[in-house]
Amino acid sequence: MAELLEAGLIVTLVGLTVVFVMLTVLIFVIGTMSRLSRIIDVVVTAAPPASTARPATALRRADDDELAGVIGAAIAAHRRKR
Amino acid sequence: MAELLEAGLIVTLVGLTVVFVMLTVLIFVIGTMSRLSRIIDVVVTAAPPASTARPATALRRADDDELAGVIGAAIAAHRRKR
Amino acid sequence: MAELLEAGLIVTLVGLTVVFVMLTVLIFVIGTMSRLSRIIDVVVTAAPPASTARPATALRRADDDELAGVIGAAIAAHRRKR
Amino acid sequence: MEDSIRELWLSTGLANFRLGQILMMLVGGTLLFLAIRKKFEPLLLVPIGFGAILSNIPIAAMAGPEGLLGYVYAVGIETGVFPLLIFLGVGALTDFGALIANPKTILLGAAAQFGIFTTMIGALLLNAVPGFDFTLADAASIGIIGGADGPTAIFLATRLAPELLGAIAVAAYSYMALVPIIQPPIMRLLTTKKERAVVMQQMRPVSKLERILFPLTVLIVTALLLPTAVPLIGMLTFGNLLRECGVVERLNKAAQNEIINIVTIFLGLAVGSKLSADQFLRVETLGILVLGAIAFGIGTAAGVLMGKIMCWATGGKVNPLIGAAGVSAVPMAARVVNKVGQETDENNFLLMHAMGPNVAGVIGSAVAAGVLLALLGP
Amino acid sequence: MEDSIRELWLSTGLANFRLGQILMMLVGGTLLFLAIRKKFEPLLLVPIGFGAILSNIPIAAMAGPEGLLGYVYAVGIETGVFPLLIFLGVGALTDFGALIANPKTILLGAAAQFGIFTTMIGALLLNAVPGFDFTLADAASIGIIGGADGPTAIFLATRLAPELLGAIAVAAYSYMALVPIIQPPIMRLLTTKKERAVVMQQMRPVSKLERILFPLTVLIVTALLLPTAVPLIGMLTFGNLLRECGVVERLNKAAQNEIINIVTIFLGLAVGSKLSADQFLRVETLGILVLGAIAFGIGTAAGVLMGKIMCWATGGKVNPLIGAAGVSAVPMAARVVNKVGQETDENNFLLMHAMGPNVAGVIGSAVAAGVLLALLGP
Amino acid sequence: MEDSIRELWLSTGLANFRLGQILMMLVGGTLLFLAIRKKFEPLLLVPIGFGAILSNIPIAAMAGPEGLLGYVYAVGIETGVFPLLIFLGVGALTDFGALIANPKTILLGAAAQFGIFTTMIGALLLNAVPGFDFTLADAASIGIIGGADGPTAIFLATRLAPELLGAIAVAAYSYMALVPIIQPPIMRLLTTKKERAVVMQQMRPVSKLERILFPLTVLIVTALLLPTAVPLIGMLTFGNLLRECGVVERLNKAAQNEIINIVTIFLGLAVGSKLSADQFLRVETLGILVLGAIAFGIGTAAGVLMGKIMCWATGGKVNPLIGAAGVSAVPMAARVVNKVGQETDENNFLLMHAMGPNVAGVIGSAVAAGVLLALLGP
Ligand code: NA
Ligand code: NA
Ligand code: NA
Repeated sequence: MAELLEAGLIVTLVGLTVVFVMLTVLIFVIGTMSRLSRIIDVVVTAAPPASTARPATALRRADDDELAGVIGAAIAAHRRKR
Repeated sequence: MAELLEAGLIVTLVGLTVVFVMLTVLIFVIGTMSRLSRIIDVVVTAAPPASTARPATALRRADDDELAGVIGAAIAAHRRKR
Repeated sequence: MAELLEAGLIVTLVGLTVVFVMLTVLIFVIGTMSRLSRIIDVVVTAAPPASTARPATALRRADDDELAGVIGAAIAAHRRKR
Repeated sequence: MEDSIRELWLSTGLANFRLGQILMMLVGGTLLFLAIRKKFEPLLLVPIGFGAILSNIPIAAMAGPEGLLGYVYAVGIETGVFPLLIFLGVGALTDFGALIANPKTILLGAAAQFGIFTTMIGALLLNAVPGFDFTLADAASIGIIGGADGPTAIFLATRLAPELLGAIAVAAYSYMALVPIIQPPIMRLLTTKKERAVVMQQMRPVSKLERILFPLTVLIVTALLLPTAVPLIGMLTFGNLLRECGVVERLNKAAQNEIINIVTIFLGLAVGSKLSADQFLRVETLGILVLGAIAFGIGTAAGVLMGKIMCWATGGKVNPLIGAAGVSAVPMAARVVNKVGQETDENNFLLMHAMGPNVAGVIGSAVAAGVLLALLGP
Repeated sequence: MEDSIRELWLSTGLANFRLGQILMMLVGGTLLFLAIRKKFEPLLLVPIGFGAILSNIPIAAMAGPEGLLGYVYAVGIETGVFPLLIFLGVGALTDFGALIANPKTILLGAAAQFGIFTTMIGALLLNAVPGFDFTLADAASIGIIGGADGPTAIFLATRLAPELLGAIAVAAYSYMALVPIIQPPIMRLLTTKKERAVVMQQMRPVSKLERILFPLTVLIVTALLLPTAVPLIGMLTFGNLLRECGVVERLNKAAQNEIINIVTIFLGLAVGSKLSADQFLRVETLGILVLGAIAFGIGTAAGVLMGKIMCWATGGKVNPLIGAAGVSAVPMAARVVNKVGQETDENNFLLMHAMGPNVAGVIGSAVAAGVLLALLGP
Repeated sequence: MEDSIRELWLSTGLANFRLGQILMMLVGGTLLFLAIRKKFEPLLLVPIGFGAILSNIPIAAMAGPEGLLGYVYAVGIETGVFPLLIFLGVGALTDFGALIANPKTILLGAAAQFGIFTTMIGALLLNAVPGFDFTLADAASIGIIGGADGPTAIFLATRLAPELLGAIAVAAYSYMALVPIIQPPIMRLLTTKKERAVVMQQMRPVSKLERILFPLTVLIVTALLLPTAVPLIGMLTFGNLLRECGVVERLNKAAQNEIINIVTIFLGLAVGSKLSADQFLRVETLGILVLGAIAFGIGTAAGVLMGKIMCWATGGKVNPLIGAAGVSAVPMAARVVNKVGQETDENNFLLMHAMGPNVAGVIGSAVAAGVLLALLGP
């Protein structure tokens, strides 16, 4: 049993160390990430919007407001012509 | 490689032919289906409604408006009697 | 075939007996359950509410009105202090 | 090139269709017509009908061991998982209040199971006709059609007579849809006008505690007396507990909607995939359809007759018509009772009173299935 | 103690990462960037990108036979079940009204499939370049990218060239997102201003019966002529029947929402799990990306040219631009048509007219996949 | 006839119940009582309790290899799939904003994991008592109860000590429900009134970009340092990315609702099916329950003590009470912190500040589980 207990103590020591090391690393990395993202936000807001591609969402076929709008406009235009 | 390319050309030829034949057949069949369904619609609308069976939907137990209505009426009737 | 029919009749006899016995037992047990639950309701309503533990529902994180309320109050309190 | 064309021709449907497959596709189309146009249990018959069409297309092999319907059948039906999940949803959707308020009406749900057993005997008698050769297990599976409960029929048939599953499921759901046509004449024939005019006492309210203890009570009784009925009754009562306990609305909603809807689609397709020509286009199917109609009729009659006994025993406090609801087919049969009752007295609302035997019939059929499994199961 | 630390070190990512895995995680990150920032088909590319990151983490073995992504791949992709369930949902989400009102536009959906086959030839020609060694099945799977239909591409690639699945799926969804950039220059190049200004006649209304019979009609024609396309077309038409029959709203909703959403998450993760360094970081992937772009371009051009033929044949009643929508990529390509049309005449609304070829393109690609399966399948 | 009756009697529960099964059904009933009446984590304990009842009914064999619960266990628990899907949903439901705004509070989530490891040692010490014979893997699985995270506990126990799964899951969810009773005395004991009155600074707002990069950051760190924690952390962060990226609302909704609800039902039933007499009715279960309570207590204490250190280190800017939230049990423990704080100053709202350590505790336990898997896993 002493052997098992020793193994348990080692697991505890190693385990707690890893938990603290990893979560401490996480603290710093998250801090860095936050600072980085503030820089990015500033740069991107200053620059003109990079994205010109239109949204592409194959699944939104049904509840597509834009589609409905265009259809509505098309119908209205047609009626006007008649 | 020439052999592979020849096989590819055959697949292309056969494939495109099948695609066009099948979709062309589909054009005609859909047209026929449309004409047929207009005839059916006319015949059925002229005739009295064939369906006398009541809707039977075992799963609609919960959100069943009709059921709720009948229950409501039953409760009302009971109260009147008291 | 006579043998098969005999087996069928035995299954019928045994089967119907079991169905009736079991459902009859159910009638009495449900009746007892109802009486019991009325007694419990009386006893519990008379006694002070036994439950002091707060509701614990790990999954309700998102749509949690209480949480939203407390957060709202906290924000309001903070603004007042400034 | 020629080889390619030849290969392609050999892979067309035109070169491979057999007559039986075409006929079965017509059967599938008929089911779709009944479901969509006549509104025969569309939630089941649309998937079953479409499944029948898909599985009879040659070459595609959708019902084969590597086809979508084949996978679904192996995973959901052979294992019994899908009918049980449907029962979970049915439990969450069902209000057993009427039965708790008036437990004596359970007897009406018991009587209606007569149809199951007499039809079983009928199937065995049919063996006298050349061309019929039903085993006892086959006969029992045919009888269960009279239970008027789709998932129970599918669950039992899968275990006792898998080769008859397609015909049995089709018969079960079709006749459930025909309840408004099959039942009224029988109900009128067996009752007097005076009996049909009986007005029943208003039901007592049912407390929340009773509703919570009810599923557990039913489960315990089933566990003690008939454990082979536990899978079906267990899932039914679990669903009902989710509904009534009031603290797991998320799970209740999932059982009532997502789970039962998704499973219904796949259950229907998989059942439809068993509508193959070699299993369906035989004289036995005709026998099953005829016997199924008889089963419904006898079940209705037995329920009404038991209603008459209860009417007499209670000194006229029970309207015998509500016995007809004991076949289950929830909530159709209860509505039919209400309608037939109103033919005599249009202010007589029997619906709530018929809901008791109606939901008791679900339990009754599951119990009958449990007995049959115990006696004839593997 | 030392052993424990050593063991732990050996189980860290730091000690096990290989360069290829890091590069693949960057690929995954790029897909996430494109999906979230550039809105490239995010519903698919978010799960695919995340799946790529997860499956390239050493030790975790999430894409291995006992990892979550490995299980999902085996259950959902290898069996073909997930793409078929997506098609079920797409069928329930798609309104085929425009195609029924104007069935001739199906030809435009046929023409756009040119891209598939010419790209296949292109892939075979690429074998002349050292480092490329595509089989005919590989080439066909690459060509299907031009179908602009994700589930079809995944379904075919899983059957013909599973080792290329990751690259093919990524290319298919990326180019679908790039439709607004790839198509307009080609459309402008191939049409005159006068052609682009053609105003099309208003479409006739489509009856409910037509909408119900349409999926059955398409299924029967497919069954007769090309059963290998039945799994895809069958699920598409089943979903559409659930939508149009009007009596199974519960199932329709389940197909449009729960089923397609849940399956999309897992399909994406599982496809992403095939983005491993040894299969993706090769010159062949570059080839696939280039060929995919060509496939889209040729498909668009073929659609527009067929549109010109139809314009000429109908005496100027068809605006050739709508041919570009034949590649499918529903509803993006139809919107692009509308937009390019309005550049010439801002009161010319081509959207509804483009929806016909647009949904026809879905059927067209499924048919092309069926032919390829019939000729090259296992 | 006699044979039939005999067969039937032998198939009743009455003839087959053993004492252990009856006791386990009472255990199941107790869990239902706690869940429904006392509102102890009902979403899990209702299915677990019902699963315990179902699986202890003789003959029915619902937990057997061909029973519904047996199938569900094999498919969802043995593979680890269900706990991971729950984590996907938890990620989609969790707002990590408080943690991002104040990352230092992660240390509190780390400290609370002390409970896990000291309890593991406690379990090993218990081996000195006759009747106990825990392996190191058993002890680690017991310790994880202190993580106060159900899915993590189930995931680890399935891998390290499957025979203890039932008891561990029951202990984990029961103690999570008891957090409002276990924690406050410990919190009051270890803090001065002045410390409890500390008012914390308002948190800064968190940008959308930070929220999107957060899950990826956590995943990358985990991948580099502890890949064995990647399955749990990976699914948690994937769910969170679906929530925060803003372009896949459909998938986010599916993860938050359909997936987590459906999986919770089946996870609960399957865990309940492991509550069999031979595995639960032993002295070891008592030990597990006692140790679990200790684990929660030590975790709370360690969190509060670390809070005191942070209070001192920041010159009184951190209220030590929020350390207690580090055990996770989201969002219960954070609410308890808020309540205990208001006992001293009713205008002191600690809830948002406690959410940081609270969600950090989820990550902390998953990391601890990863370490234990790396050191003791198969
Ligand atoms: Na019944
Ligand atoms: Na296409
Ligand atoms: Na924790």
